[in-house]
Amino acid sequence: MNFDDTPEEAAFRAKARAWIDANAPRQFEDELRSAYYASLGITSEDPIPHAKAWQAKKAEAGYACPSWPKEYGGGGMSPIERVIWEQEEGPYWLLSALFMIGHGMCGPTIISWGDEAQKQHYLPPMITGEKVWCQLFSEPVAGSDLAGLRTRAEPAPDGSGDWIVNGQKVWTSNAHLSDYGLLIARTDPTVAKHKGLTAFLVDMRSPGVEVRPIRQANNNRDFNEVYFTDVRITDANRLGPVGKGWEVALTTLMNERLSIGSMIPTGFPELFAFAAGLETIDGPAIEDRAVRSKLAQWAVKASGLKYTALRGISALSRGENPGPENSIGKLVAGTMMQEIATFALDLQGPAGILTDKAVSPADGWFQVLLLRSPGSRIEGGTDEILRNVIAERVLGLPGDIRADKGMAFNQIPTRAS
Amino acid sequence: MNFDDTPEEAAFRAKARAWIDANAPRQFEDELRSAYYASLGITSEDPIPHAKAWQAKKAEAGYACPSWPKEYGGGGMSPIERVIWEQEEGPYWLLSALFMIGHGMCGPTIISWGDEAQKQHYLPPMITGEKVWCQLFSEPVAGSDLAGLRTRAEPAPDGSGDWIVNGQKVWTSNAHLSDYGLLIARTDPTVAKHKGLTAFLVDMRSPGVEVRPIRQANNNRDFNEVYFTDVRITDANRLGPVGKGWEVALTTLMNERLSIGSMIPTGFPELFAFAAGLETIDGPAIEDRAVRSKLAQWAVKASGLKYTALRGISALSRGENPGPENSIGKLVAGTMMQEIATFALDLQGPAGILTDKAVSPADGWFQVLLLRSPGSRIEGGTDEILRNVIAERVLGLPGDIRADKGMAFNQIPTRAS
Amino acid sequence: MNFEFSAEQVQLREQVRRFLDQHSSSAAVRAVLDGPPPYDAGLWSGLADMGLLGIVIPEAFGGLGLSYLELCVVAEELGRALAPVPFSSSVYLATEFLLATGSESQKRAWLPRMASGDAIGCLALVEGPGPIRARLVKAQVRNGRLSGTKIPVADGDVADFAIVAAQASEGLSLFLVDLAAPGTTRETVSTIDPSRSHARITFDGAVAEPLGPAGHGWPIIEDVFDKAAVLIAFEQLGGADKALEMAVAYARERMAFGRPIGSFQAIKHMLADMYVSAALARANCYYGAWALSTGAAELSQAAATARVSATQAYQHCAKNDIQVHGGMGFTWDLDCHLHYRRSNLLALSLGSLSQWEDRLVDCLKGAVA
Amino acid sequence: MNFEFSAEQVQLREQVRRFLDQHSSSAAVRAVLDGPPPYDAGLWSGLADMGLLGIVIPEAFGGLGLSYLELCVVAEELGRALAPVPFSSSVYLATEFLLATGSESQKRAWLPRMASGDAIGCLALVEGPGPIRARLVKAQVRNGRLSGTKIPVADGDVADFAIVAAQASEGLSLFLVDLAAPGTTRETVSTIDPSRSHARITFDGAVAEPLGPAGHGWPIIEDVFDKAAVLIAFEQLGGADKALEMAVAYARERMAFGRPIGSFQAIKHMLADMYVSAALARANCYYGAWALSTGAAELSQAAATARVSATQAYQHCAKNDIQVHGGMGFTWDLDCHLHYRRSNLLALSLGSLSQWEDRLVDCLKGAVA
Repeated sequence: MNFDDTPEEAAFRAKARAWIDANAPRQFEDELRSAYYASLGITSEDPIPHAKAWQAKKAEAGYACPSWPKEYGGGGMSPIERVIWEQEEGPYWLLSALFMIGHGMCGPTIISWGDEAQKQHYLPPMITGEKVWCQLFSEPVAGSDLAGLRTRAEPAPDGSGDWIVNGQKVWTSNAHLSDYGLLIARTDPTVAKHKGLTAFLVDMRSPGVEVRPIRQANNNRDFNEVYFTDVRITDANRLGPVGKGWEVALTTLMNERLSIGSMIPTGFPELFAFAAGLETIDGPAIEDRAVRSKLAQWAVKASGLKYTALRGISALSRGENPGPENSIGKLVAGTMMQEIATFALDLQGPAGILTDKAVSPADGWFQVLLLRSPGSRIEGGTDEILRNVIAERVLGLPGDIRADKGMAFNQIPTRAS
Repeated sequence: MNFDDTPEEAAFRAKARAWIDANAPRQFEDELRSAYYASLGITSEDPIPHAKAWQAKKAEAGYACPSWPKEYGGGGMSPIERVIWEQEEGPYWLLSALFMIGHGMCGPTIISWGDEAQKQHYLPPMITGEKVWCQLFSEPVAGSDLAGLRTRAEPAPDGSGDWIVNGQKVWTSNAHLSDYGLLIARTDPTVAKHKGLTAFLVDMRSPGVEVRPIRQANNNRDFNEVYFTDVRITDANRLGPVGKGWEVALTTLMNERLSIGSMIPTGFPELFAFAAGLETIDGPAIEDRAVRSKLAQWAVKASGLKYTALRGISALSRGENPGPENSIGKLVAGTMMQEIATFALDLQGPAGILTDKAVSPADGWFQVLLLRSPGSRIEGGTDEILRNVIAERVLGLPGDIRADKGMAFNQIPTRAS
Repeated sequence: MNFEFSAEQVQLREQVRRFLDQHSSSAAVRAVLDGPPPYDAGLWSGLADMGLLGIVIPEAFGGLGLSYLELCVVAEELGRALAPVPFSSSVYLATEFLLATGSESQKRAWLPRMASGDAIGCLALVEGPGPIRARLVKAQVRNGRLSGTKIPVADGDVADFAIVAAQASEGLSLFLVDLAAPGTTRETVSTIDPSRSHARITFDGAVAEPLGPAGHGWPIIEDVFDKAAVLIAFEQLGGADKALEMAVAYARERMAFGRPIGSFQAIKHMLADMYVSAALARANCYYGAWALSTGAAELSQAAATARVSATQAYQHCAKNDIQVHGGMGFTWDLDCHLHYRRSNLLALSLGSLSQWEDRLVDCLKGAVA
Repeated sequence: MNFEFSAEQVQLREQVRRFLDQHSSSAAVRAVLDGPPPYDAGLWSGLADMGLLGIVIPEAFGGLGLSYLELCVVAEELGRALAPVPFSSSVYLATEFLLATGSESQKRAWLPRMASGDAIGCLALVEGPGPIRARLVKAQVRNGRLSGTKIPVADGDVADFAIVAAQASEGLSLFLVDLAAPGTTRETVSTIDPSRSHARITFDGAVAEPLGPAGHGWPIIEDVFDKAAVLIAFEQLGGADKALEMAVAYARERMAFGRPIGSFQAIKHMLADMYVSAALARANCYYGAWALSTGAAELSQAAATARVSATQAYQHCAKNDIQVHGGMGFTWDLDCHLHYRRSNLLALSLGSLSQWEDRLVDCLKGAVA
């Protein structure tokens, strides 16, 4: 049991570090380090050109998409090299937020399911950052029950073999910045819900695609609704067989869980630093035993998450796949984030309600966290879905009883009786 | 909003208090006040004769079974008088623990479902404490799913109209001290599980009834298994119609919930007193802010339970029935009791493991609580069942999907597939 | 014994609820949340017309002279409706300070105007981060002139006068300051809940009229805070109940996997736990209401109990209301976040949860000793 | 980087598990829980035969001279199997005190006998209720004679010698006391977990041999406790995992309402949460194992982290193991209560959770500063 690099790993780390030292946009380092959760990292300037420039530079040097095949422009690294690369990239990793959906989810899905033409066409510009991707899965009526989605793809009446798509997607990150999207649509409503789906690669500039930002509860607009009105997709852009859309989606979701680098923050290091520096009228906050007890509780959770991730990396380096055990990261961190934000405000007293950076304690960091955190318990799988995943896939417990089991999709009740 | 008695209530209270002053077995007052949870109250002497003597005395004066009809020997009091009586009876109430199943559950069920002969035969000696009752519902395979019980009652082959009972009950409090039991048995396994049950009044001294104490996890033996082997019950001792056993059981369970006096302890007053008196090397425990925060959290729960109960009494005094809202009492207290016991031991440090009264802090009270408390989250409805009750009956949420809905009882799967 | 509101009080509740359904709708709350108006002036004058601004103000000063129980009923409804008005500042705080320690002429000057809605009062106490403590007040009054900065001041931008806590030569004292007079600068500050307006007020030689005996500010603040804690606990209770109701309604309607999501135990039990915390908070609030209305010696204990219980119930119900609503719950368009914001705002008004926990244990210690 | 046990260590685990399945069965644990023997002597000599009592004892003193990683592996298995033997007292504590500060002759006198299972050591530190603090030790040594009362002393009734903390003229010091010698009275005391024996030991002029430099008792205790905390955390981890496995197995088998109870979300999610706490504890235990085996500077922090995490995971899993089993879980016959008892016993060995939380925050402060 050790945290040391092997000689090969150490050599790789040194090379990566030297390259980053020489090439990273150092002017943004501080800003990236103190960025808020779920932001594109920098706000002092338009982040998009800088994100694209950094991605292109990495691609040129072979550091973009570290674990993807070299033939499409990926890094061809071993899993452990990828982890070392991510560790070294450090704060600059945030500049990749724009590409996260493409690199973390769409790309691996194309690698698994795409034909050679699709891979050659779509992967290289995804890797270089030239093209940005989004994922068109969730719908207003299909969240946790993703397979219940209603967006339809029907054969074009002109017999061309093209598909005509109508429907609405929601919670699409970066849709307004995207060139392409990975879409799941229903091609057969008369069979069981998981059986009638098909995946497509869609050009977001196609006629009939309309993107509208969603105003979130925290007043940000990081997500979109995407409306499809008679959008035409050629059959060459179908991903995988007709009727296999659910299997394609599972590949995407599994890759979402596998992206180890994307651990969501807990807020604990920030809380600890805040409490450690806070002088109250009764002395330093960190000497208050009630504060200490809470800090200790969160400390062991944060530490547990950190070393669970290291165990996952160990598994990678042994050539094993980390399993759905990784679901615990989001489950624990999501809840912690909200509790920590609430507690930080409590520590601040009545002034904890202030959100202006200028007057709010800790520059309003915890207030942003408080308002953002409810989303973290929902996006990418609610707490409840994650507990089901852990119970069923890790512990082997039976699935929920399925009220819609075996029913044709168009027979499933859509209203409470 | 006031806690004051009306003049009539005040007069009743004064009368009750005077009678108790004159008649209660004062020699046990201290012992009853410091009794452990789920005990018969006194251990310095055999509690049974004292329990029976106090009950008989109350019955003579019209204070036994306060709200039951006078014609059977009950008190005939209004609901609010009953509450006043219970408040005044105070610690002596614990002497009734032996009769709780009879008075709280079996008696009201007989009042609702019994014919006149049954009422006249069974109620008076139940009220005077001459006869002790138990409730024969739970079975090894039928706990939360009570309607899944398997004890069979079949018509006697001799055509007498009698019933022959075979099967096993479990978790029967006081079965070894009981004269009679209220039994639910399956009289028809070919219909849906709720439909094939029938209730009986059974003489616990009948041939074929065997009572075996259960050794509990805390090494006490407060409960029993009861085995029935060809036990004969006359049809005159059938309670309610054949096939209506489930409805009879619901009456019993509703009365269980209604017995307001039977609030389970939380351990909070004892913890507060312990913490308030505990000097640690860092000063009084109660000045430790971590301790204070926990005490405050439990204080508001204990207070909430207390005033929720008072709201229930208010409803009674207005002639309304308290609803299943009362389920929150057991749900909250059960969990609290376990948390409080764990925390009290933590406060005691390494010596918190000691159970000898002579050397254990606070006379080992919290150690007894720790070992007893897991049962409190299970008996009389698990935490999970209580949350279902609250969700469905108070909040009107849909029931769980029933895998066995409409199935004949003997078709319901009994093994995981 | 009666531990419920009377039939008349229940009738008052229904009347207020009908009025607020109409005048403190989601749209009305959002107009303040999103827009320039710092509060809903129409709603404010409607409440005044119903006499609700002067419930406990004696009739001699233009009020209704009713009991605190009626005020509790109204508070619960205001919390439920997220009413975007300076009610708590003017009614629970400024009014109470005047009633507790105002001179006859001060009462005459302000109470009738407050009851009629013509004047709004606020409390200027806090001066930035930290607990609420006498020693943390740095503002001072010398020769009748006040200097110092108060932030945040609820409704400080819209109030006509402020009750100001400041150090005088005799110690912490209270003053009544006309906010329209010279020497006062105020600016709106942004908070986690913009549906309730807050300000920073800088006093630079503002005329400060003594309120109550000099040097006795702190015990008066504690007394008023006990009362206000019960009243705000009722607002929190109303909010908790509403958030629970929203979540229950959604769980019964929203379908997933071919069935209402409320049929899944994960959701059912979450809602059951929300109900439990709201029910315990209700019982504790009633305890507070009883103590408040009868002037019981245990008011401090009852207030702290109600405060801690209701603060947590509202935060619990509001955050899980979002969770039950899933992605929809995290949109601006649904009202879930309004309660989430309000629950966290109210949790800090009158001081943090930790501070009230501390106070509660002090009270319990006193009761045992 | 490698953050898992090696193949050899995994093999050791399998070997130990097979052995314990046979020799530390439920029946064996219950024989100690219920019966007169204070520990399972057969199991003890079996462990000795496998060399497990001397894993970290240098070969020169009769041990295997392996690393702490092997000891962590064994500890986890012992915790899982609820092994009713004085392993923690003799191996994690007495052995470590000797290794840390024993003289060459003390090591020679005791370590070989401990490795072979012929001698059992224990730690006599605690003197009744309260936290573990140097100042709370009242026992004293004057002129080489020890007086005082220690309670509870884990395995104090079966040990051959005790490491005793006592006040000397130089301050808190450690002594080695032969428990068979005159001046020592011991009696078994009952605890929440009778499957592990505890005693009260009264010393009245017992001969006390100095162990390590006089007056330096406290820092040595702290160092040994850091190590023992990691090892006991592995025992807790093993127990937590076993309780979780029992609960999962039961939830898959037990039918109610025509389906396995594990298909109800209330049960599924309870089990998922148990898994989460056990998984986090495992990661933290590995962190502790790494720090212990490499002698890392952050051993104190890692030990406190592992300790707090594993204590709570075991308590959490053991209590909910009973809950999942329902009424059956509360019977003596099922093993659920064995883990419930042990989880609460281990939570207090080495000091309370609160004390370890405090220590953890001190370490984190130090790491930041």
